[in-house]
Amino acid sequence: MISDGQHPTAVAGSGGGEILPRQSGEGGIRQPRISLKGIRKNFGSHQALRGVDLDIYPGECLGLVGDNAAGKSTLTKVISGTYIPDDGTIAVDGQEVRFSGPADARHRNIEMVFQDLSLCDHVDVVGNLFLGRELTKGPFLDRARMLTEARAMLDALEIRIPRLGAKVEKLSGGQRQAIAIARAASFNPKVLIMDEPTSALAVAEVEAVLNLINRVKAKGVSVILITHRLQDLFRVCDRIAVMYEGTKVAERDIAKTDLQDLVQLIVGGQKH
Amino acid sequence: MISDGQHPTAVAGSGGGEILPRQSGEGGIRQPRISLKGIRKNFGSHQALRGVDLDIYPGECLGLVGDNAAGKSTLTKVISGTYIPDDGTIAVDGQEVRFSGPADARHRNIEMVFQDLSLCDHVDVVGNLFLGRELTKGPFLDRARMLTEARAMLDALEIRIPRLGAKVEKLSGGQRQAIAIARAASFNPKVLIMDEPTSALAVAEVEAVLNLINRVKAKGVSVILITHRLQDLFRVCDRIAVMYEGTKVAERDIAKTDLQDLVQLIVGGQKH
Amino acid sequence: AEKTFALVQINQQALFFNQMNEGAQKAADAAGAKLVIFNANNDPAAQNSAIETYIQQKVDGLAVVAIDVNGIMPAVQQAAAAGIPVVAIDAILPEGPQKAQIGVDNAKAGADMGKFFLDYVKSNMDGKAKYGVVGALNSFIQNVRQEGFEKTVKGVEGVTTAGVVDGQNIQDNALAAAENLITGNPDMNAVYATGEPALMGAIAAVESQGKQSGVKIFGWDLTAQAIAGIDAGYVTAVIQQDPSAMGAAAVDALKKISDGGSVDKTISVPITIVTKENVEPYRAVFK
Amino acid sequence: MSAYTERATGSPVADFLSEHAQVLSITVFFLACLVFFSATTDTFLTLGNILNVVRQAAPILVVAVAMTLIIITGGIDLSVGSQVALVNAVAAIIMAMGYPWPTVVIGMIAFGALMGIAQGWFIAYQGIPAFIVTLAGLSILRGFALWLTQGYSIPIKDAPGFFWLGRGEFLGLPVPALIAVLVAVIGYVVIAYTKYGRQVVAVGSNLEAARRVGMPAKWIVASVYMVSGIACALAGLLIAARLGSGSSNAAVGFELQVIAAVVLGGTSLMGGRGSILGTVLGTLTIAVIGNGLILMHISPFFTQIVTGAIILVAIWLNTKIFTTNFRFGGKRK
Amino acid sequence: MSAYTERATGSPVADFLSEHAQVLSITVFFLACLVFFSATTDTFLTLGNILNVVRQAAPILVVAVAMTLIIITGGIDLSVGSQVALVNAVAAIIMAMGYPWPTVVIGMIAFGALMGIAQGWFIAYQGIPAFIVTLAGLSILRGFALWLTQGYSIPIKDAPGFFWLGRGEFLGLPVPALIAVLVAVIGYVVIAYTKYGRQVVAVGSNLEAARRVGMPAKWIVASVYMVSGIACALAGLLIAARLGSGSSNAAVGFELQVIAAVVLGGTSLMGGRGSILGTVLGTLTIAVIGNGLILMHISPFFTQIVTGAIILVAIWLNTKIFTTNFRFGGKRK
Ligand SMILES: Nc1ncnc2c1ncn2[C@@H]1O[C@H](COP(=O)(O)OP(=O)(O)OP(=O)(O)O)[C@@H](O)[C@H]1O
Ligand SMILES: Nc1ncnc2c1ncn2[C@@H]1O[C@H](COP(=O)(O)OP(=O)(O)OP(=O)(O)O)[C@@H](O)[C@H]1O
Ligand SMILES: [Mg+2]
Ligand SMILES: [Mg+2]
Repeated sequence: MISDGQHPTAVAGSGGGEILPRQSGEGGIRQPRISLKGIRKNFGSHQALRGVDLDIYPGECLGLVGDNAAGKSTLTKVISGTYIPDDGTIAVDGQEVRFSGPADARHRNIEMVFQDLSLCDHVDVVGNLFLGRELTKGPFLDRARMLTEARAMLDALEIRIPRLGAKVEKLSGGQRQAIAIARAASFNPKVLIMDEPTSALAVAEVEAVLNLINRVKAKGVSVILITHRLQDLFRVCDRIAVMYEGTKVAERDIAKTDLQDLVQLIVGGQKH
Repeated sequence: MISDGQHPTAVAGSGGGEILPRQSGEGGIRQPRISLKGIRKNFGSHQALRGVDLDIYPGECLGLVGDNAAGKSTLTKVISGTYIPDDGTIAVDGQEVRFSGPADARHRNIEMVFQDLSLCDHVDVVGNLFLGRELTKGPFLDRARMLTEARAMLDALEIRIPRLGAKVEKLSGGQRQAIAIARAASFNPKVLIMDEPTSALAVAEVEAVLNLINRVKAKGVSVILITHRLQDLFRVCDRIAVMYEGTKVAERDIAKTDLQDLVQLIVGGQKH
Repeated sequence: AEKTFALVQINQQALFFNQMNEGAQKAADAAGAKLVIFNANNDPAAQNSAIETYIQQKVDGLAVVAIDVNGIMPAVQQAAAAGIPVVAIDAILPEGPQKAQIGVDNAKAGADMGKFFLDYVKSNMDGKAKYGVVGALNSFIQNVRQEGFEKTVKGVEGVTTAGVVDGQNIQDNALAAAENLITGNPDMNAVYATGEPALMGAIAAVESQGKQSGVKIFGWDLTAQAIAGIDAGYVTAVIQQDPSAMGAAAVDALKKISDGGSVDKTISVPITIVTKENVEPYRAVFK
Repeated sequence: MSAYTERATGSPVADFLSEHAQVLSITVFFLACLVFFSATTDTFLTLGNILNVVRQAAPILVVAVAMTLIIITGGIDLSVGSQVALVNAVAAIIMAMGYPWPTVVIGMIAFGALMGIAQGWFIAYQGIPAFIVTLAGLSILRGFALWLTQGYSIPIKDAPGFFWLGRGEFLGLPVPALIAVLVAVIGYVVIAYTKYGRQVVAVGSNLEAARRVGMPAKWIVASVYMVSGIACALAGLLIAARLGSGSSNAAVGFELQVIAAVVLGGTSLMGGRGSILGTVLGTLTIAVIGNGLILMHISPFFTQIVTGAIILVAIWLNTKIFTTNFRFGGKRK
Repeated sequence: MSAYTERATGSPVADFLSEHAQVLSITVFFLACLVFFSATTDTFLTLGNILNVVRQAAPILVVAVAMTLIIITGGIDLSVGSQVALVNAVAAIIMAMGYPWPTVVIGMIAFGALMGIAQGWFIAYQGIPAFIVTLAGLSILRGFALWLTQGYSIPIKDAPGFFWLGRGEFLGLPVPALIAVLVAVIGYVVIAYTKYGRQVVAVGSNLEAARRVGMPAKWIVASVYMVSGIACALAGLLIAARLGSGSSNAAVGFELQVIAAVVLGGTSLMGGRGSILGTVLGTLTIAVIGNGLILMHISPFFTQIVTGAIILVAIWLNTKIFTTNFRFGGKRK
């Protein structure tokens, strides 16, 4: 859909998009797209993350679950460069990196849907979709092209927003969330992190997001999905990591687990 | 739990609380707790609500579902006095009322969990729980009592927040939502409106909220639950109203519907 | 030991005060004394605070240019009680323990300018004049100057007024006010400006409106622009005080008193009405 | 069971009105002022007077456009008056040293940019509130101007080209007004149509979101102060050219005038929302009121009272008219 | 598989430090100023001088406490200087008419409340930005003061009881300082321990949320301006009693001093966060710097530069020290 722009082709739509290399099967040496080692993050005296190791491979969807305040959002913000970890290393495609900010991560095609959405309330829908990636014609914004492409991006998520010129502060919770998802998914991410992307969405829109995840996975994108709707995990995820109080307590292949098991793992620590 | 305060006893806890009159069964004349007729609300040129009629009876839980931007939040904000409708009438216990603001509705024990939570980021957890209902000792805040009672309120929702003196801006999404729920549920509401209360909650906490709803229903509280997790509806609701583009398009008794039917009703209009 | 005198000043935005500071500094250097200067930035309470501070520091003498002539008195009394001599410059203080009053009688000087104006109108403007005033209502001294002038010219046959505008003692505000005064009164042919910022504003306004031939300016306090205006002819007369002499006189008086001597209760520093005829010697001061 | 019907598409006029309520309100008020002063005084509507007003408003307008950018980012610049005074003084001093005026103009603009970026660095990269930094700037820069001039006002001589900037006319219009209009047009285009403008709005609306999408958020914040420094330099030069002198006494209280003009034009001090058109109208309104009151021969003791009261009452009436919900045909029960 | 372990409970010291970083930072800076001036001047640490400083700071402190409330609600009051001047002038005029001073004091405080609530009404009930309303107030009220006094200063005579308010001592301490301390203590208690204080914070943090939980949000917003009016009346009376005269020139530039003191004390202009303790320290810091520079005989041309630079550099160093993440034992790789 989003084609011949200053930015790579979008993946939200049905067509287009380069095909990223997929994982080379069980037998070969799988190189993780992202590899975290011993990530720690404190806020004041509060240990949000207490040393987390995590690998995400190309073309897979990793479900990240855990109790409230377990540190899921914090961990994914570390991956997207929003927080700088106090300790630990991040490697992208085997190469160790130090993000100095979200711009670094975005340059490496790591995109994230934030739990708080991170929209600019005073900017219109189109502007928010293209935030930080404005299409320009010379020094000027290319409003016409952004408008048509925005329409396409939203259609792919089956969200209806009548006036794309409306400020996003006026929109309903679900519409806002859809915009945040469309923004992250439409610019050829290599890693797509979604922090509770479907929490405010209605049934049809949730379906659309799950379909989107399966579609981008097929193109080799690594997806990290945080959600509290455990059933959804089984529709899209290949692997599930469970967090508890700032640590990763378990990892499961999707085939080797079920709802009951996951619930056990999530609340596990409470049974003492 | 919250006892002998300036405010009525809380219902979040297990014990206590006056028993409100329940609906008098199918045979008797059921007097709706809240009755809306022809509610309209425009924002600028946008018709958020286009004439909605709705009755809610004592001791029942009404599920309110619909597509994103259907007008669910707007409708419930009308009931809680946050928005003044452009047209239409609201009757509480058969008596027509005109709310001039949320304070009026709160005086009639109508409580709401807002989709955007409506917390004061710079106030601590205890302060947010008692916002607008501060316990006082003479002219001063009774911090000690608020602290103990806050702890009890949160325990009833099975949420763990280590430092109740922390500012809520520092908390995780789920923790914030739990605070908003505890605030609305703890002061003997007669009508409890919950706008997507479980969207950011983990499994155990969702269970706690559903249990809470069943518990307060049993005491005669009318509950309005907006949610996109349709399965949850079947665990707590007695009746379900479906909204579409600012109108109510259907109402179903829970016994006479199923998931498939609801999905059909919600997206119905799209099949054209 | 070396004596320390303090000069409590109104502000440093007008050249007048800065020249006074210079004069005082020179006199202090000559007398082998140390001079410290405080700038109150137009806040009367700040002047009192400064005096109180200097009392604590036990300076040997205080010179004040008061913003609020009544309000300064408690501080002056405190200083007197602490045995520190006080002299007042320019703004005239009410009866009190101050040792001397130095400066110009602004009311009288304003009236002198009024008389000069009337003579000028009679001899050069056919006895007909409509004048406007660019004032600074927030300055007590300038209000006195305005009143002295207006009292003199009021009711004189052929002289009418176009009113007062407030330049707030800031030259760009004075400029805008004066421009509006000029456009609002096309028949106005004279302007009286009560202080340096007002005069600067009036001169620039006349230039920008191209009214050099139609409007005569009378005012206070010379500047380079005022001299240029006198040369060009549209600035008719400017009262030039001798702020530097005032500052010097104050320091000399303080020196004398602190050495045990005494001074006159009023030390008057004369003014000059500078016109084309006598402007020459001032060119050197304002290059 | 109701049929599934879509909402009617709303009238675009109503949307337009409610979205631009603030600018419309100041427009109406500005026009009201024009009509009132035209009716009550003879001189107001003369060409000479109108040109006067726009010439006087020019320096404020130039700085107000930059201030609009700053306020959109949620910041504030209290040091504009001091920056103007310092540029004003330094320009006169350098010209007195004999440098040609075009060099001085270019040099001063660079100097303005430098002052601005210095303040911007503290604000954006060091995270000190803009209010504190620019309040310190207000004090420091005015102090430098005082020190450099030693309180003297420094005459500018023999620079007709330079004076033309402040007093000249071009096609019958005052040059400073033309410069101000040019600045305003550039400001409008930048905010509405360029990527930089979008970034400014985004930073003001949600700094963290702007950072998260990879915008150079700190740099953008710092840059608006640089823009303001440049605008102040321009305004300082205009004032110097108009007064024919440089003085540390220039532009005292300028910051409040400028901010008042911007806020009157509907720009929100909370950031994220602002309008250059509103700023232009706000500036002109204040200038027109000042001019009109003098033309009406209001006693100077009353001007402050009347100016304040007019602005307050006007804003008040306009909020009443424009910000209530628009309803066409509908009526409240 | 890892064991399920709970997070360690953090050190309360670290939490305390990071929560009160702003107040700590101004405390450290205040102490540094004290040490510096004690070391460089003989007079600074004398009892007389210290009492002087607190007496001089009293009016600013009184108004700064009220301003803290206003800024916590996310508002601002630019009219405080004008309110002080008007009360100052009116009080002198009425006393010159022969009314006894206690009547005048009570009357003026009522008058202050009235001015405040009038501005608060426009802000809270009419939804006009506080900046505009109080800027208009700045102009209108100063205009009234100017008009009433016609630019002259009005002496207050023969009111020893009244003068005692501004100059007297009680238990060896200056009365105005005692009044200011009392006001600050009340302010601290109100903010930290009363329901009203909680409402003020809530309104500033999230106005809509405060409204939704049924707080009288508009009234709370209006009331802080009333508090400010009362504080201004008190400050105006203190200044009148100290100077023994009323003048429309009183308290010029007061608003910026007061706001600077509040912001320096760590209160956020965005609302929701503020500290009376910080305000007290901010006010004293500014007063001490002013006093110390006089004692050090800094040339008046440099005072402005030095004051501004000290404040800026201090805030800057302190943000560096206190707002980075605290780490005990840990080190960054
Ligand atoms: N304050 C407002 N100003 C303008 N338009 C609004 C406002 N609030 C809501 N709307 C519009 O009203 C419509 C209904 O919004 P509402 O929030 O009620 O939807 P909803 O059913 O709660 O959706 P969701 O499931 O996404 O939360 C939307 O189109 C929205 O854009
Ligand atoms: N900016 C911050 N400052 C201080 N503490 C924070 C901050 N962000 C997060 N925390 C704390 O870190 C912990 C982890 O928060 P995080 O948001 O990562 O949880 P989460 O797993 O995403 O929970 P949820 O499911 O509720 O969204 C929480 O205890 C939270 O209070
Ligand atoms: Mg989270
Ligand atoms: Mg909603």
